[in-house]
Amino acid sequence: MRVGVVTFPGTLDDVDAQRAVKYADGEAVPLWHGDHDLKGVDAVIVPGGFSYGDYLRCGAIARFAPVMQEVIEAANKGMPVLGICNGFQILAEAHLLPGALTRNHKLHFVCRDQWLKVENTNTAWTTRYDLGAEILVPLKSGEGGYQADEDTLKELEDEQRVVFRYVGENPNGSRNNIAGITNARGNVVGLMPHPEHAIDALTGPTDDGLGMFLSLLDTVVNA
Amino acid sequence: MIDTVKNAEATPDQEQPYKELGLKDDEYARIKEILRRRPTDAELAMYSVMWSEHCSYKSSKVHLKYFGDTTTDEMRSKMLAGIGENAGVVDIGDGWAVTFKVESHNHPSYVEPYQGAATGVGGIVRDILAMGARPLAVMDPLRFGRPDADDTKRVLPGIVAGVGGYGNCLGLPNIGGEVVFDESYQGNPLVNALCVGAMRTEDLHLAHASGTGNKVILYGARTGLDGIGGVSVLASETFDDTAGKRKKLPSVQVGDPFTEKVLIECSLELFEKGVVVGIQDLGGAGLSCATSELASAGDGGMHVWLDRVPLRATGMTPAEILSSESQERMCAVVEPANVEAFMEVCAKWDVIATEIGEVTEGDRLVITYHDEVVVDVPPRTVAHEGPVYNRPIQRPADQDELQANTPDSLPRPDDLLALIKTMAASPNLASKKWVTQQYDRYVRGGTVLAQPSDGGMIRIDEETGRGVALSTDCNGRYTKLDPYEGAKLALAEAYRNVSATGATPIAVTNCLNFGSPEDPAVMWQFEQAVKGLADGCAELGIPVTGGNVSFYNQTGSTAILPTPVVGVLGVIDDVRRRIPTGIGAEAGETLLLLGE
Amino acid sequence: MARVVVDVMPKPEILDPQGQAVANALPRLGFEGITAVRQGKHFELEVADDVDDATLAKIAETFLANPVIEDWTVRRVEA
Amino acid sequence: MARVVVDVMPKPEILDPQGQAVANALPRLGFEGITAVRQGKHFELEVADDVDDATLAKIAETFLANPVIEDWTVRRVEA
Ligand SMILES: Nc1ncnc2c1ncn2[C@@H]1O[C@H](COP(=O)(O)OP(=O)(O)O)[C@@H](O)[C@H]1O
Repeated sequence: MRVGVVTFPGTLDDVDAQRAVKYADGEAVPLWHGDHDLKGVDAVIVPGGFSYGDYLRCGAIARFAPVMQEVIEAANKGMPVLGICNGFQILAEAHLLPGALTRNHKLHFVCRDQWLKVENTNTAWTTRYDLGAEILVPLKSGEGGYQADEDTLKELEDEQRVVFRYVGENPNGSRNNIAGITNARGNVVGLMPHPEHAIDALTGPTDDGLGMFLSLLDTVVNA
Repeated sequence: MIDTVKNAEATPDQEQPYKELGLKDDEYARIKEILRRRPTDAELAMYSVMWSEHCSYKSSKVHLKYFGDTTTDEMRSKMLAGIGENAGVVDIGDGWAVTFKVESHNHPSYVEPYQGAATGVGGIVRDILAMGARPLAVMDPLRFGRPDADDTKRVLPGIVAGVGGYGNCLGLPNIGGEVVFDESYQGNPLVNALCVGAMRTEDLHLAHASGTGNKVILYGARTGLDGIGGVSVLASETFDDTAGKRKKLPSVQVGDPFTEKVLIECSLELFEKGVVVGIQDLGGAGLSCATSELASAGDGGMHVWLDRVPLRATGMTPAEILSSESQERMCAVVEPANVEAFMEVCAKWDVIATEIGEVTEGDRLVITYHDEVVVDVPPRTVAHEGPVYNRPIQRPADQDELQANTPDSLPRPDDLLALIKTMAASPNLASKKWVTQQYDRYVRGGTVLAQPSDGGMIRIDEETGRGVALSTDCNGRYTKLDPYEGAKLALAEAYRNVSATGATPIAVTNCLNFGSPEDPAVMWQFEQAVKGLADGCAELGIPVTGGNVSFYNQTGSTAILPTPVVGVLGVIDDVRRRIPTGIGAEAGETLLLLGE
Repeated sequence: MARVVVDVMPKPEILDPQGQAVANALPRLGFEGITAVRQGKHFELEVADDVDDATLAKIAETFLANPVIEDWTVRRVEA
Repeated sequence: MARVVVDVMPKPEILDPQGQAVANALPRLGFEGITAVRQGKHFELEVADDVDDATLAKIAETFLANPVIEDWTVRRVEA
């Protein structure tokens, strides 16, 4: 399994995403923002950070990067794509996922260990989880409030496209406690919390996040 | 008109605003003696910032010497670089070297809390980077006035957001720090920032400019008007001509963490490619500091073409360009054959890089501006041979009275439970989650311990699990009662905190925050604290590898509590054997109290 | 050269925590009579004369604002 | 009720990383001819009629803007 991990100037969690891929016995392939091809990878992770500084709006500049044009094209053809935190923001800006991420309702950056409920185990990234399972992973973001209009929210709920939901107090004002969503096809997933920081109880709260990368392994092997 | 060396020679009696720039009469006289003429505007700007307390350590130098005097060869055995370099470096085994240092950004954070704190983090990170290391984590010892005071309400949220905003965006986990409230910090909060980084021992880079013909390259952000006079309070009249009527120059720098993140990655790639001879970060005193320190530490002279410096503002004078504190800039010395490779790496990262100078024969630092010489000085006199003061020292008259007033006179509580509740709820003991929750402690995936642990711990080597632990501590109230013992206590506390994680303490850094050195009582506190810290280190057998002094922390004539923040670094062979804080998870475990 | 101002505001139906924080703070600071506050972004662009209104609208629509959550206006302030 | 607009901009001599990021991105997105961009904040306030200009100026100066690094303007847009 070869998994591309995109690095924009300002990306921070690329090393962590690469490590997570290795923990799942995959090969991490670095992709640079200026690249015009995906080097034959089986899947792509758009990791967290502050791409290009995120000064305008999170992900607003990154979505125009050359490598993103390739990612968008591949995603539309069904390649598994995972956006974590800033990566989720970028996928939303790129319209691969609906809605937008806005400033946390309490206006502070929030770093904490967050319980999530797994609500869809049919995506390319979540088959290893039990439906309804609760997992504990870090959340660390200043603009993680998920917003979408009523129609979009209804569509997401009706089609079970909410993949993860916050358990307990809503950390950032997300509509319907949404932490992560998928596209209609189930190959593209975006979430604000960081599964790649929960792959080893030594450096994370748990290893609950590893399931996402192992799920991908299944998806790629079965493809 | 630009004040050139020629012009200075022709107009020896021209009045100069040296006092407004913070220089004393005799200091100005000494500059004239060194140069055998009056300084140009640009030279004056350079000397005044470099001879400021902040850059020259003129009041503290004679005391800091004691750290060196008390460090034995055995204590020094693991030290690869110590006092005198950008940051201390210690050998932690397996071919790894670790560098760490604390810096203060107290005054800027009072003026503009967010940006002051943010650029404080930015500055210390560049110090670590300049040693050739990858910055790996930050810590932030903070002090505020009373929690309910208006000024605390103004500065605290901004400072915390600034530390977080910059560090989070740089991708450096925050693995610890302090939040302490005391009335004495009202109007003068303390913002100390620590950064720790690691490198392979063979990659250590010291800042110097050697090798005639080598190029001096400035890279990173453009130079603007921000931060001019941050160090020495450049009076605005100086560079204000009535026609131009420039607004009062702000002494506030604005941080751009994205640019710094790119600068880090770019610099690390430059080190890896082996295209750098020497490197220096630009912090307080900007180019004045970088050029004079590089030249002073090298074995030749240096020529700088100031008009080549990429600017962000129009019409900047040479003096302004030299003293600008624009952030996110570095200066490298590069062999001519490597310049092309250097530029390629910078282009990859979209970092502006400009050849602004060259290492020359001889021993002068010559700076030209459009072919006119505006600076011609012996660099050592700017960077390393500034004034040294032996300031008067006087034990405060009320010290005995203060010490006589012991807790014995306090009433004994009879309701212990109520007392515990009161204590748990007091701001200094209550949870600091409100602060730490705004800091990313996970980024880079190497954080093994962070809040609420006694010490932070990061993994350095993913294969072997080798790592380091850090803690910073200081109790200003103890230190006020007895500065010598107080500093020792700070050291002992940090040492214990590091030991409690399972690591073995090996090195010490510090940030000595005090009031005005012109107050003999403050100087006494300072002298005592340095002695206490140094003697404590000798007893424990671990060296002070570097530090920082911040004087003039006071509101009116009232000094802050003497606050010698001590940082201890420990090493652990395998972070999997760390010891987390907290009592065990299972019932029936035994609780032991160690010590007297 | 022309100066162009682009204002980007959160859509009325979207939660605006920043504006709300300002509105809540004002009475505490002793300022009465401000019943609502919304906070957005203000851009000032220096634009070459040959950049037409359609291009400016496109910049605002595709880049400066995110139409999912934001509205925008463009105006030229100097000739 | 009146609508009041307060624009807050970084002072010209202060680094504006946000504006710079936008300015750098525009050519990459194929938009030429934008030579400079500065980014600030835009506030829209609903204000009772008895709030005078001096009060509005004070709100802008002491609260909405940080005069150490920012300039501000206030204007009433509707009666
Ligand atoms: N309190 C201190 N204890 C030990 N060394 C110190 C102390 N303060 C400063 N130093 C050392 O003095 C040297 C000069 O500091 P420098 O790095 O030039 O200061 P700055 O970074 O503040 O400009 C450094 O090596 C620093 O480690």
